[in-house]
Amino acid sequence: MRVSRRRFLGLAGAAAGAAVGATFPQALLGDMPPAQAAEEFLPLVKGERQVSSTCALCDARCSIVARVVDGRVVKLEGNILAPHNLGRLCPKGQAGLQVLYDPDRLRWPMRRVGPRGSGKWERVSWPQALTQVSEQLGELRARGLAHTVVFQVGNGSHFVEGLIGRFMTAYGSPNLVHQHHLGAAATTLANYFSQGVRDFVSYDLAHDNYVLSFGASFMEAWRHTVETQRLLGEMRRGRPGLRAKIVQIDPRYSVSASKADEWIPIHPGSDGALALALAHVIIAEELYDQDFVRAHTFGFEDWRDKGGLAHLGFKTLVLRDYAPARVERLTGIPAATITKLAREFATNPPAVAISGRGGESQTNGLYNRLAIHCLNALVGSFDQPGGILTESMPPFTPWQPPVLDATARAGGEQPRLDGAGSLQLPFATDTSQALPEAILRGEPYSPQAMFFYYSNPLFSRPQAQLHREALEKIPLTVSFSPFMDETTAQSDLVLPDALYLERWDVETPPCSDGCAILGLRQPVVAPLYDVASTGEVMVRLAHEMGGTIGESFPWGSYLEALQESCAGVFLAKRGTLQFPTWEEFWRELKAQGIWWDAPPLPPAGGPKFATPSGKFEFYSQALEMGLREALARSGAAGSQGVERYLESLGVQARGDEAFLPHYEPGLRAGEEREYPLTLVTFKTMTGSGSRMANVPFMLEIYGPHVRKKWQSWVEINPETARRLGVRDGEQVWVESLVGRIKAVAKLYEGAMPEVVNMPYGFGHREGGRWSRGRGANPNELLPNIYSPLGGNSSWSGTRVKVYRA
Amino acid sequence: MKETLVFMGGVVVLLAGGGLVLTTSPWQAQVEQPIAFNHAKHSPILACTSCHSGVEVGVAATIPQADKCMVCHQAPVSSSPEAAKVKVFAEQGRQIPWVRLFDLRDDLIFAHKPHIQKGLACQTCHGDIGSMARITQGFGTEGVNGLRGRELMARCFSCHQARGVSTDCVTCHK
Amino acid sequence: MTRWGMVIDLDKCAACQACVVACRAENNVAFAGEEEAAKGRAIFWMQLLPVAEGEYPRMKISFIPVPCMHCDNPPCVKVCPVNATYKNEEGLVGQIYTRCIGCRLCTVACPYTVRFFNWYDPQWPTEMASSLNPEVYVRPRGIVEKCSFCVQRIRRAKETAKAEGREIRDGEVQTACAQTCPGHAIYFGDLDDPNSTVSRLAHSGRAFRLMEDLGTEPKVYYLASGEWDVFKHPDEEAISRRRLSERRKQL
Amino acid sequence: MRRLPQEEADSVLFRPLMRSSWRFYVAVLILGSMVAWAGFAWLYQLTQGLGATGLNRPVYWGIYITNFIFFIGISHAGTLISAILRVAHAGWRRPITRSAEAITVFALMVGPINIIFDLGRPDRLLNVFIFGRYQSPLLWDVLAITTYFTGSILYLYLPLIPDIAMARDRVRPGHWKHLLFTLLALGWRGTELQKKRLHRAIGIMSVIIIPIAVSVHTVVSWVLAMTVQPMWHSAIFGPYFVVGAIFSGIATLLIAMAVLRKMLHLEDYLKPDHFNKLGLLLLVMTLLWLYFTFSEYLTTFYGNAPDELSVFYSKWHGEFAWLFWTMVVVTFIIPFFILAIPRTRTITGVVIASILINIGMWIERYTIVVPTLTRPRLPYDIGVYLPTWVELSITLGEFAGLALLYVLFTRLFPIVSLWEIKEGEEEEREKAQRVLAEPKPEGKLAALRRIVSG
Repeated sequence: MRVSRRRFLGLAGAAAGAAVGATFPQALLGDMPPAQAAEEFLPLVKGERQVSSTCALCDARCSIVARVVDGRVVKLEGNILAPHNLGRLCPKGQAGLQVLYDPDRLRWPMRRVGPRGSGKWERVSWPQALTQVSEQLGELRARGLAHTVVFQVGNGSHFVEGLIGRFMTAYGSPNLVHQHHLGAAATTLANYFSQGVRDFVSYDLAHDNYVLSFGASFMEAWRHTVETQRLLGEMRRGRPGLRAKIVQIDPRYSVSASKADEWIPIHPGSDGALALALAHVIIAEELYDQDFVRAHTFGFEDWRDKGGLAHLGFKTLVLRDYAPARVERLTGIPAATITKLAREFATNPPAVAISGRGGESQTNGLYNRLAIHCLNALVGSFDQPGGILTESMPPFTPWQPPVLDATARAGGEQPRLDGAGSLQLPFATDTSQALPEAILRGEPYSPQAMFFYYSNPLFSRPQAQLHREALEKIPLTVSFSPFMDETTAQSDLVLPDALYLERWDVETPPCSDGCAILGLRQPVVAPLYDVASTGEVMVRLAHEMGGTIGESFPWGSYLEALQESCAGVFLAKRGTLQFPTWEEFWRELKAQGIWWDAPPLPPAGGPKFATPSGKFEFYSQALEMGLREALARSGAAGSQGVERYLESLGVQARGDEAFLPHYEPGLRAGEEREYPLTLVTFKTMTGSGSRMANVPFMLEIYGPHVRKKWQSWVEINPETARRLGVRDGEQVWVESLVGRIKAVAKLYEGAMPEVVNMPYGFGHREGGRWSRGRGANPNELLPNIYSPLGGNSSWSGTRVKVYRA
Repeated sequence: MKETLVFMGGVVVLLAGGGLVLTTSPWQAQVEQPIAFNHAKHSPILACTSCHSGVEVGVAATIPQADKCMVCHQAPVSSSPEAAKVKVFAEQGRQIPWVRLFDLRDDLIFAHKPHIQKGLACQTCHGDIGSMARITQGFGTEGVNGLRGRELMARCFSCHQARGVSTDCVTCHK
Repeated sequence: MTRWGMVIDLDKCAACQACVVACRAENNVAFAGEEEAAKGRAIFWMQLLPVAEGEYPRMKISFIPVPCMHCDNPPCVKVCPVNATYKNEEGLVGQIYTRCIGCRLCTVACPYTVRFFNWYDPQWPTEMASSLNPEVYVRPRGIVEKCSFCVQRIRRAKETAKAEGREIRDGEVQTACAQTCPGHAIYFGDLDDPNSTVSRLAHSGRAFRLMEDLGTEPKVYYLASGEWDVFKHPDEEAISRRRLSERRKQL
Repeated sequence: MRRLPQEEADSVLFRPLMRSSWRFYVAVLILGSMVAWAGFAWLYQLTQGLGATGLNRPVYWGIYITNFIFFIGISHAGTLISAILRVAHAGWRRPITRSAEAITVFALMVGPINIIFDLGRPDRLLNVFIFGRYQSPLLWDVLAITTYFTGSILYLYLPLIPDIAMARDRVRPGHWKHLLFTLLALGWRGTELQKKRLHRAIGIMSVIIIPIAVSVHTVVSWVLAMTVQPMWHSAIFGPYFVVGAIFSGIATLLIAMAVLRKMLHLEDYLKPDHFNKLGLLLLVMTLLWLYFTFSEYLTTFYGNAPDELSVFYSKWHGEFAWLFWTMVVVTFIIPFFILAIPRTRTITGVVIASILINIGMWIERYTIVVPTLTRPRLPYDIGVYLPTWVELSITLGEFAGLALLYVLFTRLFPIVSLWEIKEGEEEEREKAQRVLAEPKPEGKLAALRRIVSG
């Protein structure tokens, strides 16, 4: 850890020097447009600036430096002071200019004048718009319907999300629904059940010698892709004489697979079984880290609880059920390969097993992830170089709790509309995919208003059609999107958000070695149009509503709220920016755009886990206790009750096995006879949700591995294609139980014979000139099924058939 | 014989017409500036760099704005109606919409600073602009001293060559 | 004398195409649009090429980023009829846009096919046109263009160095692709300086160049990607297992 | 054989100069509108940019360059053939030299225009002269073609002078044609001195023009061969192209002769024997062409270089195979049999062979230019090239333009070199008289007869 910190600081120093040097010669270059022939026009002073900010085009939140000439951003670069992206940017970040200068951006607040979706709008002023919203919200509140307001947020800004949550609490609605549980629920929940951290974890890949990737597109669309790409270099070339082996276990040959040493195609969703078979070999051949397992894990051997009841241990379960030969057919991976992988993984420490969309984004993702995570425990990869580290946060000032009146308290106690945390979805915190059914049923109540912030369910959810129907039932819908998207097109009111280069924000980007990072986002240019930061809008709206809601927002402006949070970082006097006065701190933070601090040293005496046992739990007591508590809350209890409850949750295992990592088949819709193929959807490096859909630079390089651009495609194994009578480049229909879409067939040796792959990002029905009507959206094929345990949707397990169009 | 005459006549008409068009092309016309600044009056008193201060520090020579004019014209140094116009601009805080006369084709890189630093006189490129009451013919809206394209390049090139400055294409071409 | 060169470490390249986009943004390369791109008319001064081999399940795609090679013996310069492309003292193969007549003899002569032709005038929506780099000429239709090794950045670094009265430092000039490369796989610098990163890497055993047999002497070096020791002798495996516990203690 | 009185024969030749039939106007109208349409297409291309063509990356060159090579090839019809025949004192050449030389000049007008069509910035064409770089094969082209063009015009003009003078004397003074002929005849009166000098000039020109002609197509081939591209970078490209050029040149000449013979009723001048002789020459050329093609492809195949083979196979059995094999059939197999069998070596047969050969030679140029470009060495998308209507219109316009120029030429100048024929006849007569006048040594037969009879 120390070494890496010193390295960072060294780089930071060099970078600061370079930055000062680099600004000078700008005076010598560039030219002056006649219109700006101002006196003493000096590009150095007026024409060219370097402004630090933070990218927002994916969750990695890279720190950026914008080159601004004459008030126009002409180039974006990575900020070399940032410990996570170290001055680098991915293609999306580089194309940010085309997001900012997208000719099809929404330019001002608009009110719908025709019927919904007719595309007829009138321009309204911000005060008008805010008044309308506050009046309508006030009316609902007065009628005691505050809890029927739903605010759906995506990965826009955690800080603004905090403000929105605060607003909702003060207003009196429990329905702040985040969309991150669509696919990632399994990860965070499994981390919680096994490791006690209800969050993502950091992998210190830089020091690893062996990486087993279970469907993690770690080179394309994982957590912190730009950093992971650097870590690839570290693993390959960073250490003399050492070259890590990377194994990609994935149904499709992705770009990540191309960068791995070995690609192991696996039947979609069977990753958990493979992980357990690997565990079988490791345990059977006693290759596991016995010291670690003995000292830091719980439930490995058979054990007895306080009541003297005998429980099944992980070892017994794995040795009994998951011999490679038994898993061979399920996963499609030869037993010999499994044995080889297990031996390599266990004998090349530090080794780590990571997982992503392939392994987790299934309805059985939770157990898959638990099984995969157990491999890390078997080789003891926790809190040590090359292991799993806990992420840390900057010391923000906590806000005062919001002021609640009786309405707010009453509303807050209402059940959530999405059912998260209820008996049906005991461990889910947000399940936006459950909303349409709830809305259509009108249970537990009918929502009266719905707000969307960085959320476009009509495009990005499985069975997007459902959301369209549901939306029609809601009297008021408001979108904060800066772009015209499917959801925005169906809205009554559009309050366009300022783009990330035009607004203030703070971000806490993840980092592989667990650094705490504060990324400041500041306006690089003034907003190009009459748009406003949603954070600002929330503060104004609260003030407009007045009462306790207004009191809950004691700041004069959004920026004040932001500064108050950052003050905690200033007061902590640690990390890269330590200054005697706030002014200096703030000026430097604006100049550098980033604050970071090295993570705390690993605890002496080995890793500590925040689980009930304080150890890594093979047998998850948290899962068991959680279920019992949920049952208790609902009034039922007893072990019989747990069995029945498990059944109602769709868990097939009974008894101890349900709390141990085990393999459960994922839910599939459709008959195999009718839909013989499995659809795997994937994300590329070049696509990032609706906000990047209308970027020509991205569309023109969309799928480098198949040389596809400007259109969506479906990857089919040539053998399968021959059987289907499909030729390369032909239009084909891909049909599932819930819909069918047309795409160009791409014969691809990297597709499994029984699997077809389709990329995300295409098939917008609304949007800009380049995104609208281009390609097909695979989400329209996915049935809206999800795991009751955590709310995990299935992204790679839909049965489809393919035929010529 | 008649045909020959007709033909020859045609040729003559064509040539004459072409010449007329060329000689009266717009870039030779007078430029209407918002203020009819008289270089001849100012140059005996002021150095070029007093007003075009950009030459010493940067890319563009820069054309002064009203506040710079007002350094002198604050006092009633002139009764010219043009000076009065400057005052109006200064008082209203408006920018004077000068029409740019010297502009290079946009694939070219040129910075005044290094040339001035090397001791090059303004006149070398801009001619005797200081003695002109109004800048008129021979000064293109593109190029220097009416030199454009190859002629201009030849001029730059010979000077660079003589002084041992880089004559690499990318030194001057973007 | 400086001899600018580039080294691309294929073992570190993550095939993300950040270089491709950074280059287009820096150098005002317009996108082509669907129809034109389908005709193969998109311009990529830096391009990521997939080399696919093998069949399922033993398939392999290797990605190579390909800029202009800035050959020391450039076939394009040999054939240009008007001196619109030339090799300068520092080894850059420059393209003088205002000279080019668009005959495309250089594009067909280039064995790397990294020279591009402007089939139409670049089409930028007005909004996007305002984000063009003022230091780079926007090429009109009918002429050939290609990677310039970000000559505007070299120029700028030289001015800085001159103003500070020093030589250009190793690593001071970074092309747009090198600067953004998330894998830190692209290096740029002086091949003639024996101590520079690029010249040391170019002399590495992993270094190779594309189509060396053509004698074009490219100044873009690639470092081959390595291989994990797949073929372990069974004895070795046993030894490594015995050492396992020791190594764990060391960690 | 029946001989026409001299005057009558001449009038056949001069008739087109004096009167034009409706067929002439129809031809001019059709050809003219094709040229005009091509002009429109070019204008469209100028306003749109070269994007209006089907060119792309990596197929940067298409049928403009194909046409360029093809027309330059055709231009070898003339000057070279007539010069070789002149130098070789082949008497039968006399009626055909003029039409051959005219083809040269007009093909040289049409061919190089393709380069302008192909230029991205035709407005900067002058840069070639201002900033020309003599290391570039394109500059060699410019040089060689301009020299060849000048030489060919001269070479066409010199033997035309006496005929122009004859025409001048037939046109009534005051007519514009009279003026033109007077100017162009340069005061030719047919004196002995003038004749001597003309012969000398023509003799010199015909010697000079041969190496120039050879150089032109060699240099054209070098534009391709000087690159390192697969199947272009070949040492035999120079002679290969020259042979191809003469080959297609003769074929074009034969077609032109047949048309002239029919349209202008020149049956008495262009006799089957001419077609027979040229047909034999064509037979030699088709064999030569096969020899070169075979050497070229065999070398490539045995060389086994992957880049080369990729192009090779694209022609052998890939997407260009249909073109390649069509070419082999129409440039060699069919013409060979037509020309080799005396019974089919008739005027019709020879013309059919010639038409096929020209189609084949155009395809040959195409399959030389395009396939190489579709197979870049690095794994880009494989290039596909389909010419657009713009390119096709311009191509058709070029053929029409060539024909139009030719038609117009026949209306202005006698297409058969009258004075050379006369001179030939005179020579023959003189020779005959000389032979008659000589005391004949007694032949064996006469002696035998004498003995028998005696």
